[in-house]
Amino acid sequence: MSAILDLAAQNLLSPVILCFALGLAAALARSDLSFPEAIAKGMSLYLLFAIGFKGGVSVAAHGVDLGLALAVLAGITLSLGLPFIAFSLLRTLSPGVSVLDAAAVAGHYGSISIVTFVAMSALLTGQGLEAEGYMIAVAAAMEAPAIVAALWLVSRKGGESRVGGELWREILLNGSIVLLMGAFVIGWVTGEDGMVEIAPFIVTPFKGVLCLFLLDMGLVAGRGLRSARGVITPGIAVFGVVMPLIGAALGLGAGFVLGLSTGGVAALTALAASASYIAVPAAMRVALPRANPALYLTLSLGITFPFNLTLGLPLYVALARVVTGG
Amino acid sequence: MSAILDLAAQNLLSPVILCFALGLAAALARSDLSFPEAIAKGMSLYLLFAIGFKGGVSVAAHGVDLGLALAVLAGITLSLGLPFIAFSLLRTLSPGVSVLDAAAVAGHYGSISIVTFVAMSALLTGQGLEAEGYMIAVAAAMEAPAIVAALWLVSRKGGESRVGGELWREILLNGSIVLLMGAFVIGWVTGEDGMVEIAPFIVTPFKGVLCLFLLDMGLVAGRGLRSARGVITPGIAVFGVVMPLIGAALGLGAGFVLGLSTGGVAALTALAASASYIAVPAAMRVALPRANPALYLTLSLGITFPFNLTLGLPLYVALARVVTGG
Amino acid sequence: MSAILDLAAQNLLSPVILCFALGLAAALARSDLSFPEAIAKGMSLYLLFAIGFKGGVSVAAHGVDLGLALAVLAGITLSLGLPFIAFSLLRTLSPGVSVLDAAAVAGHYGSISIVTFVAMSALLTGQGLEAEGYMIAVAAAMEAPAIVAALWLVSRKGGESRVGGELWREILLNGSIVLLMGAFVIGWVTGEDGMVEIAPFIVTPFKGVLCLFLLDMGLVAGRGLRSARGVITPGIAVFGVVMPLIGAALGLGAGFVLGLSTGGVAALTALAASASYIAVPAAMRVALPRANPALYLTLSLGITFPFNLTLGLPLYVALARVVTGG
Amino acid sequence: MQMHDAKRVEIIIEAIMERQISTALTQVGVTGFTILPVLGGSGRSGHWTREGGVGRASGMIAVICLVAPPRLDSLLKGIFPLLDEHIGVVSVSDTQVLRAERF
Amino acid sequence: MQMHDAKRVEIIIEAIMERQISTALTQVGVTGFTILPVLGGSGRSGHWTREGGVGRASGMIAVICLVAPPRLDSLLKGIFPLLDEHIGVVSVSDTQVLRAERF
Amino acid sequence: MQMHDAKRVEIIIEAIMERQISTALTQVGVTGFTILPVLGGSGRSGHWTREGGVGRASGMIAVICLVAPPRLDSLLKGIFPLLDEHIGVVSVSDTQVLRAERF
Ligand SMILES: Nc1ncnc2c1ncn2[C@@H]1O[C@H](COP(=O)(O)O)[C@@H](O)[C@H]1O
Ligand SMILES: Nc1ncnc2c1ncn2[C@@H]1O[C@H](COP(=O)(O)O)[C@@H](O)[C@H]1O
Ligand SMILES: Nc1ncnc2c1ncn2[C@@H]1O[C@H](COP(=O)(O)O)[C@@H](O)[C@H]1O
Ligand code: NA
Ligand code: NA
Ligand code: NA
Repeated sequence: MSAILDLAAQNLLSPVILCFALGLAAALARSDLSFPEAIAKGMSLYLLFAIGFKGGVSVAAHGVDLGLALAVLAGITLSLGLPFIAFSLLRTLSPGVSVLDAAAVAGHYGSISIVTFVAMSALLTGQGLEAEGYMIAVAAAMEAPAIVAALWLVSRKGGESRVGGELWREILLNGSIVLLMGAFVIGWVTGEDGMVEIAPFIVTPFKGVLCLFLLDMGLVAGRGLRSARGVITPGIAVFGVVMPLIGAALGLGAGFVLGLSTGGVAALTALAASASYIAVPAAMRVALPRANPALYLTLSLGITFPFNLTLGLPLYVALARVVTGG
Repeated sequence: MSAILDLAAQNLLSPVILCFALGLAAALARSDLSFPEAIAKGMSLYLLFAIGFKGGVSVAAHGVDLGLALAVLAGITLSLGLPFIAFSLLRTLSPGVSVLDAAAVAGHYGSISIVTFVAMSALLTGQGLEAEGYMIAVAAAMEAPAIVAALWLVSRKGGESRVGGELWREILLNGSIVLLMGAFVIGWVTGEDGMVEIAPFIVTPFKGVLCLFLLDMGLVAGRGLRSARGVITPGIAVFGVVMPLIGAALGLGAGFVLGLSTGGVAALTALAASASYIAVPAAMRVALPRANPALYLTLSLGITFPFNLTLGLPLYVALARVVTGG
Repeated sequence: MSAILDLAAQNLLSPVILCFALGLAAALARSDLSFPEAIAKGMSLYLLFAIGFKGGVSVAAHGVDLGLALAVLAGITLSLGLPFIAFSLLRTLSPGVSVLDAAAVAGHYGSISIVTFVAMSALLTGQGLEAEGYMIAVAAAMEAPAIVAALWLVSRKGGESRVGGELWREILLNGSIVLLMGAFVIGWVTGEDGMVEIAPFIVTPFKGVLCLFLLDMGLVAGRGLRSARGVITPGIAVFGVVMPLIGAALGLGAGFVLGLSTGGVAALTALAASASYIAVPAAMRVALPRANPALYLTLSLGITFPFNLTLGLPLYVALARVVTGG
Repeated sequence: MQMHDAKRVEIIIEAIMERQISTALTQVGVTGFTILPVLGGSGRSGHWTREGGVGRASGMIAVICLVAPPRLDSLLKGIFPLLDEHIGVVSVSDTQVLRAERF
Repeated sequence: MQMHDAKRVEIIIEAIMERQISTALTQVGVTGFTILPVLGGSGRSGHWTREGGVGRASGMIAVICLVAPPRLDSLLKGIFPLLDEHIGVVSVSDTQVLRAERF
Repeated sequence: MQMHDAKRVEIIIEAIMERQISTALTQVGVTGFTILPVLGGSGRSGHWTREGGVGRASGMIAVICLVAPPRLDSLLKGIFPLLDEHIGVVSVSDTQVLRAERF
């Protein structure tokens, strides 16, 4: 227990988390501190490229076995299944939420937040626990299935969604998935040699960039919280904290069954616990335009993301240690 | 004397200053070289974050004593007092300048230019003279009081300024102050451990980023000079060079009285000598919209900033060495 | 022969080239992956600054002799002469192309692509073959003469071009030339000392930035190819591959005659083989607004650039090794 | 200078709809339009700003479309389905253009 | 398609005034507006450009506001104090909108 | 509030022409204009977008110019030579401004 608290305190006092807190506080205090949109996008492209490349290099180093395929399969299953749990839970905790809105939210919780994954990787590296390199592929594979589940939930309840070629393009050729997987493949192909060439760009300054990026995420989350105060009822807020814990429990179980390393179990737990705020919102605007974006964005970015970042991640690491005995 | 000239030559031939000169020359020759606004803002966010964080880490390392509080107090006093000197001096040197314009200019010279401070830090590091880490806090504390003094000058002369909640928010929750102080606190809290994590991002490449940023500043200053030629009379130009020297003298004295290190005295001298071109102009547009921005921006960015950067800084270091015997 | 193939394979599997391929593939598959314009410009400013500075430092280290002047002269001659060859070749291979369009294209092939030069430098560094530092000056000198040749071609054929002060400013004070040459001079003046200060910014992460930049170039090239499919006939496409080989042959010969090092010969070959897609297109929009930008941009960025990057560069290195016995 | 009557249609719509709106316009024969970036705004769904954001789910664009008056109706019919479902506003103003044959 | 008369107000004003103008508009009951970035311009105070700049003291924005005609007057009265003191221009054009109840 | 008739000229033209258009406007005595960035568009020369691009050869801007009606003709004559050669469109709308003496 005291180990968990230690890790939690250490996590809370890391520059990365403090930067997020600074952004959040500045936005809530209505400071005009802000990052240009282009800089925010540039940092996110950098992070996706770096994390994808590193994953690929690690797969090149450790070789690929059945584990990759099984882990991807497990990820897809979680992504498809979690929305059903999320849908029921949200409708139970806050019956006023419409079917459409609940389905849209559910899609977010089946899918993943790549920044949460990145923060978990940084935490694990600090602990000397590296996840399997192919967890990047698992992350990419978990992005989209949840969207399918959400649309199925809507149509089952007689709702209408605008599914067409445009939506599938949006989902599958989504810039962040393409960049993440593309960098993963490049890292895999070029291996350690490629890494030596570009490590001073993608490895050494990585954590510093992550700090600035999380500062910006704090600003965006804070602005969202401020303008969406009316939308979040207590029931909805509870959902934003309980749902990641449910996702975490299932991710933890899956990781254990798959026999992943301690780091791998923690990473899969974080993926299952996290909620999307880039890919799924964009898909939902196309597929379910009548669903309320203030609801799903505030829940995912304003409540679940900060919860995971601060308390969730150290808890998931501790649990992963327990189940793997690591 | 020859030591001063040596240092001045060394400063003038450093990449940082040559980059500024390149930008200035390119703009005056009407080259279309330009940086996107988002990149310029991104670089300034980086510099603020890096310099704030480093200051905080240094305070964590050296502990905090009465020195910090006294230095902050001295900074506030300088910031409040300098505008009165600047106001009288400008009205004497160029009697045609209106009360409103003179007060607006005065506010700029009481406040500080963080980039001048950063350039001074880079120069000091090269000389093996580090300023006290808490000089960052002094810099932040000197930003705002000058604005109050300027508004008081206007109202004393029967002028009208638009002071309201919006203005105080503009002044106190100003993005650059929040980022600088936020990073300072984070650096303080995380200390040397935090530094190790992000030094490859905020320390190693710092000087290179500063070069590109000053290149852009040169472009902006050159464009300003070109379009504001009519505004700057000889009297006004003289003010742009004499006022920083007066500020420097007072800063030097204050630093000496406080018993700061050689680097600390030099840094406080540079702060007092520098004029704001980010925070105060923005506050003046809100509070004194009828004051002429071409006047205060050209003076501060087109005359005083280049003067300090090229000749002022090495002079201030030399003077600090003399008074501290360092 | 097998050495050439080895080098080609090694080049094709380098992160830099794979990133370009990823961008190309993503754009052709109509993914929405994209870089903000400001980020793309920021990266190109970084690359120009870094490459110019490094060239200057290298000149400072090795001293300057007649070689520089002769190489610059050779570069200017190539830049002036190549457009005439390009003009005739294009009109022969594709007689339907108008005089105006052919002249505009010709101007591009006399001038150079700085990114091709940068990619060549990266390849050479990997082979332990550094080009002479002053090749940067040669590159800068080759940018503009080709534009003059193109305009002369138009007027000789009775066409009309809009030549005026604005055009000359566009050509000579062009932002990329000013930055490249400015950084070169700063590198020369500050030499090894300057390099030590900013190497962690302009040297260590260089290749990583180049990767991201080429990813973006791949996206832009792919979008261009997709939207300009109608413009490129087989004859025109053949020109896009044959013309760089002709340029390469002449560059190779010139480098041999000048007695450059192996790396220098390879660099000059790459310069002659490459086609402009920044400076010349901009000048052509001013001087020959009725020429079709889809033609020259697609040829230069969509065909010749990828050809040089993937197959051309290793071939040119191999040829340079053969002629210099290096 | 000879000017011709035309309509200036200004569509402020979610950025994510860029491709669909351009497809819809092309389908009704409108191939000329210009897209302006939007920094922020306010509407029934509250204030928003583009600053710092990464996702494409928030953020809007302004599409400006100059058309000959007879083509206005088919243009509006073409884009109406998108507008109905999505956040955004449309306004149509009278204007004048040079070289009518282009529009 | 049923269109309704409306006014299109275009306010070009200093970027630093963004918050104040939005407060002023909200106070007179206008909650719908869109903010476009401005790259540069020229006026009695000379040429300027946003390129390379860091501060918020220079730089302008364009605020576009579609309102029902009866609300135009209170809108103009609400923003006039800001315009009077600050650099900028306002223009008002007739336009037509779908779904009048929104404006 | 006293409003005055004016013309709103909107010129969508290649970014590379920014300097020339501003010179041309100044030469015919028009010193007030505002330049908006353009993200992308479509016309007879196809679709284009500014994303990821580095060069200044592609990319457009929108120049907005409010003028008193009597000055419209000389404005159009001044910019016509540029428009004729370059890609772009111009539209002129009736509008109303405060403080007519400025335009
Ligand atoms: N009356 C209006 N005038 C101009 N823009 C508007 C207006 N109403 C809404 N908008 C724009 O459309 C967006 C969405 O509006 P809404 O659907 O009302 O939330 C806002 O954020 C504004 O950018
Ligand atoms: N006649 C005009 N048409 C369009 N924009 C204008 C006009 N006059 C001024 N502006 C804009 O308002 C800004 C300030 O104008 P001024 O107050 O005249 O210096 C200029 O930089 C332009 O962006
Ligand atoms: N009818 C139109 N309405 C609005 N913008 C247009 C129109 N036609 C052309 N444009 C703009 O002008 C650019 C060049 O048009 P074009 O010369 O027809 O290729 C396009 O990319 C658009 O940005
Ligand atoms: Na999840
Ligand atoms: Na000062
Ligand atoms: Na060439």
